[in-house]
Amino acid sequence: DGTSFTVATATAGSLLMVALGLPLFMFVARQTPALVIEKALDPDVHRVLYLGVYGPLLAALLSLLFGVPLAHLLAKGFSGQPLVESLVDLPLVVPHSVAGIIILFGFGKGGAFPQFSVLGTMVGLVLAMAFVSAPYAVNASREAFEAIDDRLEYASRIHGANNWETFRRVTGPLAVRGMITGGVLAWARAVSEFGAVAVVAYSVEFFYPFAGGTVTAQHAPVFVYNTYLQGGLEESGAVAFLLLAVSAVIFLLVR
Amino acid sequence: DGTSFTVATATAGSLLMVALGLPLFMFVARQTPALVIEKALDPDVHRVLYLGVYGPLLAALLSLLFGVPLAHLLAKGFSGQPLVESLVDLPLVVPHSVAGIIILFGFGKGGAFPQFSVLGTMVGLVLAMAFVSAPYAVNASREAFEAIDDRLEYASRIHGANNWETFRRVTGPLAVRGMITGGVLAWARAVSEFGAVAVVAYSVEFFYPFAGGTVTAQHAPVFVYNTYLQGGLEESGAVAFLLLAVSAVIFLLVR
Amino acid sequence: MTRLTADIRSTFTADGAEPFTVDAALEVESNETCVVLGPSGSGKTLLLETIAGFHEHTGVVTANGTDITGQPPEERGFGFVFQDYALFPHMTVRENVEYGTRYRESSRDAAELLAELGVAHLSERNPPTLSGGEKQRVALARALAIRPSVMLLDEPLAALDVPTQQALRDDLVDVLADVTAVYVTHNRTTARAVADRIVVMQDGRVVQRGTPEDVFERPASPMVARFTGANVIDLSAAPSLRRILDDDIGSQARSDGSGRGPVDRDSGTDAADHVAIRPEAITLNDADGDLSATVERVVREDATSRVTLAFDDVTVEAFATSPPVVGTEVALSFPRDRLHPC
Amino acid sequence: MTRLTADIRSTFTADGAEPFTVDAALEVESNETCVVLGPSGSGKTLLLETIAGFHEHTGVVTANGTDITGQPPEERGFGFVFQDYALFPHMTVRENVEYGTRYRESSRDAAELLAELGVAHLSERNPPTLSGGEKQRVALARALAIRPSVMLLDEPLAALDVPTQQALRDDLVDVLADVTAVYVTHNRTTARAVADRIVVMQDGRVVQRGTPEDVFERPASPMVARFTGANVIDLSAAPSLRRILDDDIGSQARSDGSGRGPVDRDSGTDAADHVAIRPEAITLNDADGDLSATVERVVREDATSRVTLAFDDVTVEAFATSPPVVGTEVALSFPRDRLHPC
Repeated sequence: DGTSFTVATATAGSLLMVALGLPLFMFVARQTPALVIEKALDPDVHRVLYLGVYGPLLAALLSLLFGVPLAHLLAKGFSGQPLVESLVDLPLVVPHSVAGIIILFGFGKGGAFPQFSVLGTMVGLVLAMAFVSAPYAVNASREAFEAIDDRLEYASRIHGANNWETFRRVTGPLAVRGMITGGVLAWARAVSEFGAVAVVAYSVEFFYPFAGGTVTAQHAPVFVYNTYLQGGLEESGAVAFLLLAVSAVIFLLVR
Repeated sequence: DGTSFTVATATAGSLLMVALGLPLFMFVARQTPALVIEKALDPDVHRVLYLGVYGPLLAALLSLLFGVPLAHLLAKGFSGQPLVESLVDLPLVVPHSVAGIIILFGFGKGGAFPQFSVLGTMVGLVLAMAFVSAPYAVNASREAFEAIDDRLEYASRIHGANNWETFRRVTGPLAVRGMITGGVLAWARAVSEFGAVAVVAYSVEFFYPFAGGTVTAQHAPVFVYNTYLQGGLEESGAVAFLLLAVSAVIFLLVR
Repeated sequence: MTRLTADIRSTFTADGAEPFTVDAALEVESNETCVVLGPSGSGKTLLLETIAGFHEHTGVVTANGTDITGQPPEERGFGFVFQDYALFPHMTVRENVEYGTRYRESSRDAAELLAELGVAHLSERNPPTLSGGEKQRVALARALAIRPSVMLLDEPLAALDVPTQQALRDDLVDVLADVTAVYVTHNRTTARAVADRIVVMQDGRVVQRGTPEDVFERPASPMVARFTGANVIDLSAAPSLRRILDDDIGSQARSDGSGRGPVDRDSGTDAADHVAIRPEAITLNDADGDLSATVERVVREDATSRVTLAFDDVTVEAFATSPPVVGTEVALSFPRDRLHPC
Repeated sequence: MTRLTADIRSTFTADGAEPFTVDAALEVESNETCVVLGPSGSGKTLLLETIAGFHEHTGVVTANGTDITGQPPEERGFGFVFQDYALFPHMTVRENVEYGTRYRESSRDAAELLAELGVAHLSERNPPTLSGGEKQRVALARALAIRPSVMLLDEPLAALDVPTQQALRDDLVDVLADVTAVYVTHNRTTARAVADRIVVMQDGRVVQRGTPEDVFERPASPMVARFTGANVIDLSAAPSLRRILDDDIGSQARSDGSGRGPVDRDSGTDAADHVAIRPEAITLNDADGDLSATVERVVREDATSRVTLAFDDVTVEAFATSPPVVGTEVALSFPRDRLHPC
C-alpha cells in the first residue's frame, strides 16, 4: 500500500545519503584541530588557496565571456547545431587526465600556437580549467535563455527594440541569474579539477599580490594530492579540509 | 542592427568552439598510427580498458539503484529537503583529490566500517566512483520525475492504482528515459574520474574474465597519467586516444 | 446513488506564493450535479482535488454517510476529469480507458464507452495525436469506465474551442444525469446547463449556495452578481431608480400595510444600497418604461444583442432582439420581482 | 490610417511535429478590424506572427502600399497583444507601458493610457502580482503607447474568465474603432463584436472571407457553418425539408420562371446537398410551421434557451425565449432567405 512505497523509497534514499554523508562527516570529525590550524597559518598553503580560487575565477570569466554568446545562439537554434552541442558537451565525458593530454597536444610544443607555452605555466593552468569548465557556463546560460518565453522577445522587438536592445533590456536581465549560476558552476568545476591540471601545469609561477612578486605553487587539488603522496593521509586531510571549506563557500553561492 | 548582433554572438561563440575543438582536432591529427595500434594490441591496455568500463558500470548501477528512489522523493518534496539536496550536490564541487581523501577518512582505516578495506581495492575504486557520479544519476532522474505532470499521477491514483502501481504503470515508464540518461551520465563521470581514484585505488586487483583469474591494473585515466609520467606525451597520447574512443561511445549513448 | 459531503479546511503553499486557505463545505445529493462556480484563484480546483483525496486537509469528507477522509484516492471509487485531460501519453486510447478497470469488481467496456462518446475509431491511437475535444472524450470515458460513485470534473471544457465546448457540454449533461457529480467551472452558461445546485466560491470560501435559480436571480453579493452575469446597480449613483423603488415601497406600504417593498432595502446592511437584476429581465422600449436611458453600445450575440445602457451615473446591460441604435434614448422597465438587493 | 495587406506562404517545423504550412492572404483597410477566425491549429497565430515579422516567409506584406516584407519587427511600427500577455516580469507596469516609447518620435503618455483602461492604480506594481484581466489591460496599453499603425491581437481574451472577457471586449471595441487591426480568435461572439471583416482559416488556408454578415449567414462550408454556430443540415438525411425546398423551387419556377429557388441547389457541387441556417433564424411553434420536430434538449443561456430539435435523421438547434418541454413536438419554420447551400 501507500505507506510501504514511502518506506521503501525513503530507505533506499537514506542509504545513498549515508554513503555520501558519512565519509564527509567522518572526514570532518577526524580532523586534528592543531594540524588544521598549523596548515591554515602556513604561507605555502595561503599561496595554494589563492591560486586555487584566482585561477579558476579567470577560467570561469573566460568561459562566461565566450560561453554566453554561444549559449544565446544555441538557445535560438541554428543549422549545424548538433555538432556544436557535441563539441560543447564533450569535455564533460573526456577523462580528466586525457583532457590534460589533449590540451598539450593542441596548445603545447608542436601545437597550434607555438609562440606561447602552456606546460607548467599560468596560461596552461587557466586553459586546462577553461576546457573542463566552459560546458557548465554554456549549458547553464543556455537553459536560462531557453526558459525565457519567445513572446517576451517578440514583444520587445515589435514595440521597437532591435536585437541589441532586446538583449540588454529583456533577455539579458531575465537570464542573468542563469549566467551567474553558470559562472559559479564553471568556477567550482575549475576549483575541483585535478587531472587536467596535474598533466598540464603541475606547478606554476604566478603574481602573488601579498608577496608583491611572482611565486611558485600548485593548484590546490594537486597540492592536496602531493601532500598525500609525501606527507600521508593525516597531513593531506588538514589541507583538504581547508580546500573543502573554500569549495563549500562556492557551493553556497551556487545554491 | 540585427545583423551586427548575430555577427558578434557568432564570433564569440566560434572562438569558444575553436578553444574546445582545436586541441581535440590536433590531438587526433598528431597521433602516430603505429603507436596507437601497438597500444591497442597491448594486453595491459586491454585490462585497463576493461576495468575502465566495468568499474564505472558498477558505480553507475549502484548510483541508480539507490539514486532513483531518492530522486523520486526529492521530486515529490519532503521536509528537510534542502539539507539532502546539498548533500547530493556536494560531490559536484568537492575537488577530486579531496573526494578521495574524504573517502579514505570515511571508509578507510579507522573509518566507519573497519571490516572492509578500500585503499587499493576494487571496493574502494567503485566507492570513489559512486561518490563522484551518484549526483548525476540522482539529478537526471529527479528532473525526469519533475517533468511529469502531477495530474497524471492523480489520474492514476483516483482511477484505482496505489503508489506502487502508479510508479510501475505511469511514473516509471514516463521517467525511464531520464533514469537511463542519469545512469549513462554517472557512468561517463566515473569513467572520466581521476583524482579520487588516484588517491583511493591507484591500482587494484580484480577478476578479469579473459584471463580467467584476478589481475592487477589501474583505472584508465590513472594509467594514462602514469604513462605520461613514465613514457612521455607521445606514448600516453596513444593510450589517451584509445580511452577517448571509449568515452566517445558512452558520449553518443548520452545524446 | 452516492450522497457526498465535504467540509474542508486546508492551507496550500506553492513555491514563492502567499499561502492560500480553502475553507469550504458542500453537500451533493444522490445523482445531483453540484457546480462550484468561481473566478480563477478562488480555490475551486483545490477544493475538488481535496475531495478526490489528492491533498492533506482537516475536516471531513463523507460518501453515503461513511467518513472517507483518511482514504487514499484509489480507495474512494471516484472518477476525475481534468481540464488538461491528463491522459497517459504512453498508452493507447483503449489502454487509457481500461486503466482503472483492473482495480474494480465492476467496470464498463472500453469499446462500448468510446462508441457512446463518438470516439470508437480512435481506440488504437495515442493521446498526443488527438484534438482537444477527442482527448476530453477519452478522459471522460476513462473516468466512466470504473463506474465511479462520484464524478469530479475540473473545468473539462475550458481548454476547448467554442463549437467543441457546446458539443461536449451536451454529452456531459447526458452523462451527469444519473451520477453524483461535482463540476468546477468559471463559465456561467456551463454552470446553468449542468447544475442541480451551485456553490459560488471566492478567495477560498463559499459566498453563496443554492439552486441555479437562487444564484442567478438572487445573487448574494455584487461579486456573485457580476460572475453570474447580472447587473449590479449602485442606488446612490442611480437616484432615478431609487426614487421609483421608494415610490413603490410607499405605495405598497399604503396598499398592503406591510411596509416592505419587493426590494428588501431594510435588511440592515449597507449592501442593500445595491440591487441586482439580470440583463434579460430588463425590457427596452416598454410603453410603460420606468426611466429613460442612452444606448452606449450594442454587441451582437448568437440569438440576440447585448445592449449597454446609461442612466444617471450607472450603466446596465440588457438584451434586445431588435437592437436600438447607439446614442438614442430608450425607455427601460425593471420588473420589481426580479430586482434583488445584494 | 494604414492599409495592410499580407500574402504569406511559410512552412513551420516544430520539434517532433509534422511540418505545418500557412498559405494565406488578407487585406485590411484603414481603421478596419479584420478578424482571423479558426479552430486551434488552423495557423491563425502563425499568420499573425508572420505579419508582425517574427518568422521568415515567402510572399509579401505591405503597409500603405509599401513592401515591408524585409523589415525586422522593430521597424514595422505595429502593436501586438499576446494571449498570455507577455509582460516583462522584471519591470513595473509603467515601465512595461513605456517600453517602446523611446524608439518612437510620437508616443502616448503611460499614465494617461493606464487611466483610460482603468488600471492607473497599478502603475508601480509588477506584472506577476496582477490578475489576468489587469495584465491584459497593461499589455494593451503597452501596444497602444507606441501609437501603432496596425494593432495585432492574438486571442487577447482567451485566457480570461467570462465576466472579465466581456468587460475587456467592450474596451477593445472602443480601442479598435480608430486603428487598423488584425484580431485572431476562435470565439464567434468576439469575432462578431469586433470585426469589420472576417477571414476564416482552416489547416493553414483561408476558407472564407467577407463581412461578418457574409460569414455568419452564408458560410462557405460545413466547417465554417459549425464554427460560426450555424446549423448544417444534410438534406439527404432530412427528406421532409428537401421536399419542402423542392416544392418551393417548383412553385417559384412556375411563378417567376427563373427556375431557381432561393436555396441555390443547382450550383453544381455536392456541397449543395447541405444547407446552413443560423439557429436564431429558425422559429418555433410558428402557426404556419414547415415541419414538426421533437425537442431533445434545452440549455438555458443568458437571454434565451438553446433548443436541440430532431426531425427525420437530423438535429438542429434553435433559440426560444420561452423554451418548450423536452420530448414534446413543436412546429419549425425555416425562413427561405436564410437557408444557404454550403
